[in-house]
Amino acid sequence: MSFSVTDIRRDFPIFERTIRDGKRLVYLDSGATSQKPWAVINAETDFYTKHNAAVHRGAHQLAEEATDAYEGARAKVAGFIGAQPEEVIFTKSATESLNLVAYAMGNAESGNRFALGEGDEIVVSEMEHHANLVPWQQLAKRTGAKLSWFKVTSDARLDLTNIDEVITPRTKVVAITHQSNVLGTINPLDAIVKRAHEVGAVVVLDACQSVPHMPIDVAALGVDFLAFSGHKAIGPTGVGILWGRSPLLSELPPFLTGGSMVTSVTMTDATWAQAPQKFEAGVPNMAQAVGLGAACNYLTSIGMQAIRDHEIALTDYALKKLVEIAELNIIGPSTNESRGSTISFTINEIHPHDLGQFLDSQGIAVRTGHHCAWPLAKSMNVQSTTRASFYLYNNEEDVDVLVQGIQSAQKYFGRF
Amino acid sequence: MSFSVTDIRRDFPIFERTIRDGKRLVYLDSGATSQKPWAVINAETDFYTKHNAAVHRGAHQLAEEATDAYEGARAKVAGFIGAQPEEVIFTKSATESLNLVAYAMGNAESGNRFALGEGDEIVVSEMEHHANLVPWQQLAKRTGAKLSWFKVTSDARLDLTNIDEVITPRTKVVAITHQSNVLGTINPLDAIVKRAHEVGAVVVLDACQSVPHMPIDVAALGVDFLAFSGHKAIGPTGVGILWGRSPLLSELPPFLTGGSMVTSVTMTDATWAQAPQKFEAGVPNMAQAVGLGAACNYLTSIGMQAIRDHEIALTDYALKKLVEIAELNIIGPSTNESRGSTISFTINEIHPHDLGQFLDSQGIAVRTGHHCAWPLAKSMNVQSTTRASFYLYNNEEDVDVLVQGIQSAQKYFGRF
Amino acid sequence: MELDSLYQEVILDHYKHPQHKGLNPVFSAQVHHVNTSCGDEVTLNVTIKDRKITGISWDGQGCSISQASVSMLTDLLIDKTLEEAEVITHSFSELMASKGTSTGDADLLEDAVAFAGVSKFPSRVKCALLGWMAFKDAAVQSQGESK
Amino acid sequence: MELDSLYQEVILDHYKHPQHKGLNPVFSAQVHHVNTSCGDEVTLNVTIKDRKITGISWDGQGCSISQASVSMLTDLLIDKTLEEAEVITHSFSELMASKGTSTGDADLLEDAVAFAGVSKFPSRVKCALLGWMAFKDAAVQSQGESK
Ligand SMILES: Cc1ncc(COP(=O)(O)O)c(C=O)c1O
Ligand SMILES: Cc1ncc(COP(=O)(O)O)c(C=O)c1O
Repeated sequence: MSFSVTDIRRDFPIFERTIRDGKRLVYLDSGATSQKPWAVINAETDFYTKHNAAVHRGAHQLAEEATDAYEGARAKVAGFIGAQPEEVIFTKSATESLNLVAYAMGNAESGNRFALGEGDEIVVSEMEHHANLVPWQQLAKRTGAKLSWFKVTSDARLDLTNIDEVITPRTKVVAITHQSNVLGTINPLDAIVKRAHEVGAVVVLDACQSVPHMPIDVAALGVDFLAFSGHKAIGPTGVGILWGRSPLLSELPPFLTGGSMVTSVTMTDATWAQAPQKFEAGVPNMAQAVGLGAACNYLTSIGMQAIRDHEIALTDYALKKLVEIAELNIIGPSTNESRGSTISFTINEIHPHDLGQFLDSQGIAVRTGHHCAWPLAKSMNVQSTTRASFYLYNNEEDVDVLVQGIQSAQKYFGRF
Repeated sequence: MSFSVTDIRRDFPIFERTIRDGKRLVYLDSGATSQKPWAVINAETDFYTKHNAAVHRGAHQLAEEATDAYEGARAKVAGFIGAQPEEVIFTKSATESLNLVAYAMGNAESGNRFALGEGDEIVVSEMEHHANLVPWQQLAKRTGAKLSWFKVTSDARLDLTNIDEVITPRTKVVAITHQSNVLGTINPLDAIVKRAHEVGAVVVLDACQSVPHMPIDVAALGVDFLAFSGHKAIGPTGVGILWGRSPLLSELPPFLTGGSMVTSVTMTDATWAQAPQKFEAGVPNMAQAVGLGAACNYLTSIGMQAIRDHEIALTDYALKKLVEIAELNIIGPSTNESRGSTISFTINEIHPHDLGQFLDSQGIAVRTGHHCAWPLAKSMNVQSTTRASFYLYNNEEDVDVLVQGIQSAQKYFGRF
Repeated sequence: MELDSLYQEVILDHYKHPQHKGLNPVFSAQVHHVNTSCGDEVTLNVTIKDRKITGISWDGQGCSISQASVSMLTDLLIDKTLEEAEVITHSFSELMASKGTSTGDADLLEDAVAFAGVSKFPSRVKCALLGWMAFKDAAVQSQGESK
Repeated sequence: MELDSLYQEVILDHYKHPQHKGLNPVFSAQVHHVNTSCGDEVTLNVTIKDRKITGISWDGQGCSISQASVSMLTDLLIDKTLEEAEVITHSFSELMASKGTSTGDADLLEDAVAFAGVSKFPSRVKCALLGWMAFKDAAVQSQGESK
């Protein structure tokens, strides 16, 4: 097979190090952040050592090269998600991307399609990461709009049975996650997009956990805005993406203001440049954008469908092995339908934090806690879970080590 | 002398490349962005290849190491500007830092000391970079507050003669630049801070052009908030700093909301963590923070006073040489008193853009245009200037090459 | 295994057999603290009379370290004066900040010296301190009220 | 020197001796365009009668490339029909996008083929196009009005 985890791992230098007393690193925390291949690290280094200058500004060769590198990265990211370059905005993170839309809507004056006030509604879901929940709560507070939400069913799916009551003619925006960072659930978008557009609302997709793991074509999804973070997609830290449809980006007011996003400025007033510049105030995160471009190229060279297939197979294997463990409860879909490779679980009698600590002593990196989705934890009736999340550099051996680790932990903590 | 530009240049790999047809790179655009030493580039690489994980979250060794690296960087930056670590907030840029304060003030509810409304006033100056002007214009529009400003005198200084009329008992915030990115003027802060505090206003300092070039001690300055960008201080792109006094950070509402900045979240409400976490939503720009920490260490190892002294000497030399050129007008103080090493000028008959292009053909990188300070250009009665800005890696030879370049340009464009 | 220095037998024992767990409805101060990074929580009901801690009861959810630590805290602080409690609390905080360099003052901390190993795991120090921070808060509150 | 391909004699000549500079107060459309990255600006007063460009006058401030380009534009477009102007404008835009691979259509562009060298300097293409973008705008505006 052309998909070789052994080969891929060689591209990721962190796997050369060991954990604790010489244990092999079994990294199962890509849901929090992914590891980086040399291609990405070197792209940043190359920018700093050869082409570093402020983009869009200088009349000199370095500035030209920096601009080419930066705009070239924008084109790569656009190609990666099936978008046009001018629809792709570089932010610092998905968190900023989502806040950007929420604050910019808050800046819209009446008459603008994004303007919100009392009587308007904002829709989210119970399975949102705080980054796609709190900004909308705050927007609701600032504007007087009402926040409503989809519930999560007991089998860890979005409850869409009451979709017509949740998304109403007063709904202006539906902000929803593509894949839950806790449950692994992949949400069906068609019905949501259809209903939202029917009532004239825009759909903002939190694609943090989907863009890194499966082929994404924004045109096919039908959503209006999409946000993701570079660092979860083998890209650098400090860079995120907001994609938006061109006509919407034209109408949306700006968020951060400052240099390079204006057409003219007087002491009391300013006018705005076209998107994407309108949303990129100041000297941008150039090296990180370039690194993200390299990440997109790397992922494309492996193949996003191949990565998705690999993760499906790995999830199959992992679910099968995990459900065999006594006292282990999967928090999320226990079948492999419409789900990503993020698997959360609890173990009776062992608190996730203690389990995580034990696994760490075996070289296994998992995440424990509420995973920045507190309302979801409450609705699933758990205080905390252990989460293993897989990526292109994980294989069945990693699953085996995890399973053994859990079993050893059960022995370790069961000793009294 | 211990200050050796030759030695310093060896630490900055970009000086190994050449420009156009093999010309030596004479980089005089550090006012836009600075070059990076290996120490900074390697710090980022080291983070990615050895310690990369999401900070503050995981129960595993990589997460612990990443947290140590990130919080260690915060402590380094704090030490660099004489602050406490918990007063130092990592942002993506000075532009974000300044927007953070402006938006957060806009979020303050009545009763909060930062709350603004009609009757309140915001003070800026005519020499602000758009990043420290447009966010305040927008805040004024959103809240109904009035924007007023200090004018610039014909000798390129802040006109403080009417300080008591500009800063009034209704003033809530004074946002001012420490050093003009166009004129080079260093503004006297004592009178402004005194008057602002007298009327109960806070002072926000745009220190983009000062922190990289001189010793800064926030306690001694007396201001309340201070913003700067890493990339102008030999640090990575994609990282900036907001410093604020602890009690003020406690009272200031948050700006970006999302993960890691909350203490609890329900579907409709959230409560906030303490600063600095309150202002750092999401997985932060970890590698860039670490790189900025390395930059602070590098600058400290050279010595900020030594850098300042070096730049003063270089500015002396450059001013003397430049004023000898026929038809050249310095836009900014023509003496070396209270000024940094940024020198803007115009040349009769040669448009800055053409001059910049010619200098580029000689390997000299300068910046031309309005330098994101359009109102200042208008008040100085110029449409555009050429700006040479110096840093620790420049020397008198660079000045000589610039002067020769200008003279050659005069011949080149004077040939008809 | 270094893990054993973290999960001392006495700690796991308190975790499985927590002392004074179950909230007493009578108290002079009630506090609820949450470790926001992991969600661990503890509620303390503290009764203080004439600067003496006559009772602490608690409820909570969380990892073995956070829960065992509250349990031991109750054993240590009940029947102490506020002054004595402050000395013990201070000593425990110092132990937690020691990064594995201290073994703790067994006279003051008794069984709680078992937490010495936690100080080597920076991400767990917060767990061990959860109950102690809550207690500090409760002490301040009940003093405020008695004035 | 590659710079010479940018600063052709005819360009600098137009810069120093601009054609049709000075705004004619009579016009069918007036537009003001600014190159926001450098501040260069141009105002065009365009008069169109029966789809024929009978007059263009202008004023502006900026670099030699932007100003010479407007000057040549007036020479090329005055007395042309809107259809002819569109062909010329399109040809000029293509030349600017050619990254140094085209020498330009001398029959259509006449002296303006001197801008071929500009296409090698991506940051200057905007300068050369400033007046042409303004003209496009003016043409659209005056058509709108004549309807
Ligand atoms: C004085 C001043 N303020 C603010 C900024 C904005 O900094 P950044 O673009 O890094 O956010 C700059 C530089 O562009 C500047 O020179
Ligand atoms: C589903 C989801 N949304 C949003 C975020 C926030 O992303 P970031 O912290 O990179 O801004 C994350 C990750 O933390 C996530 O998993």
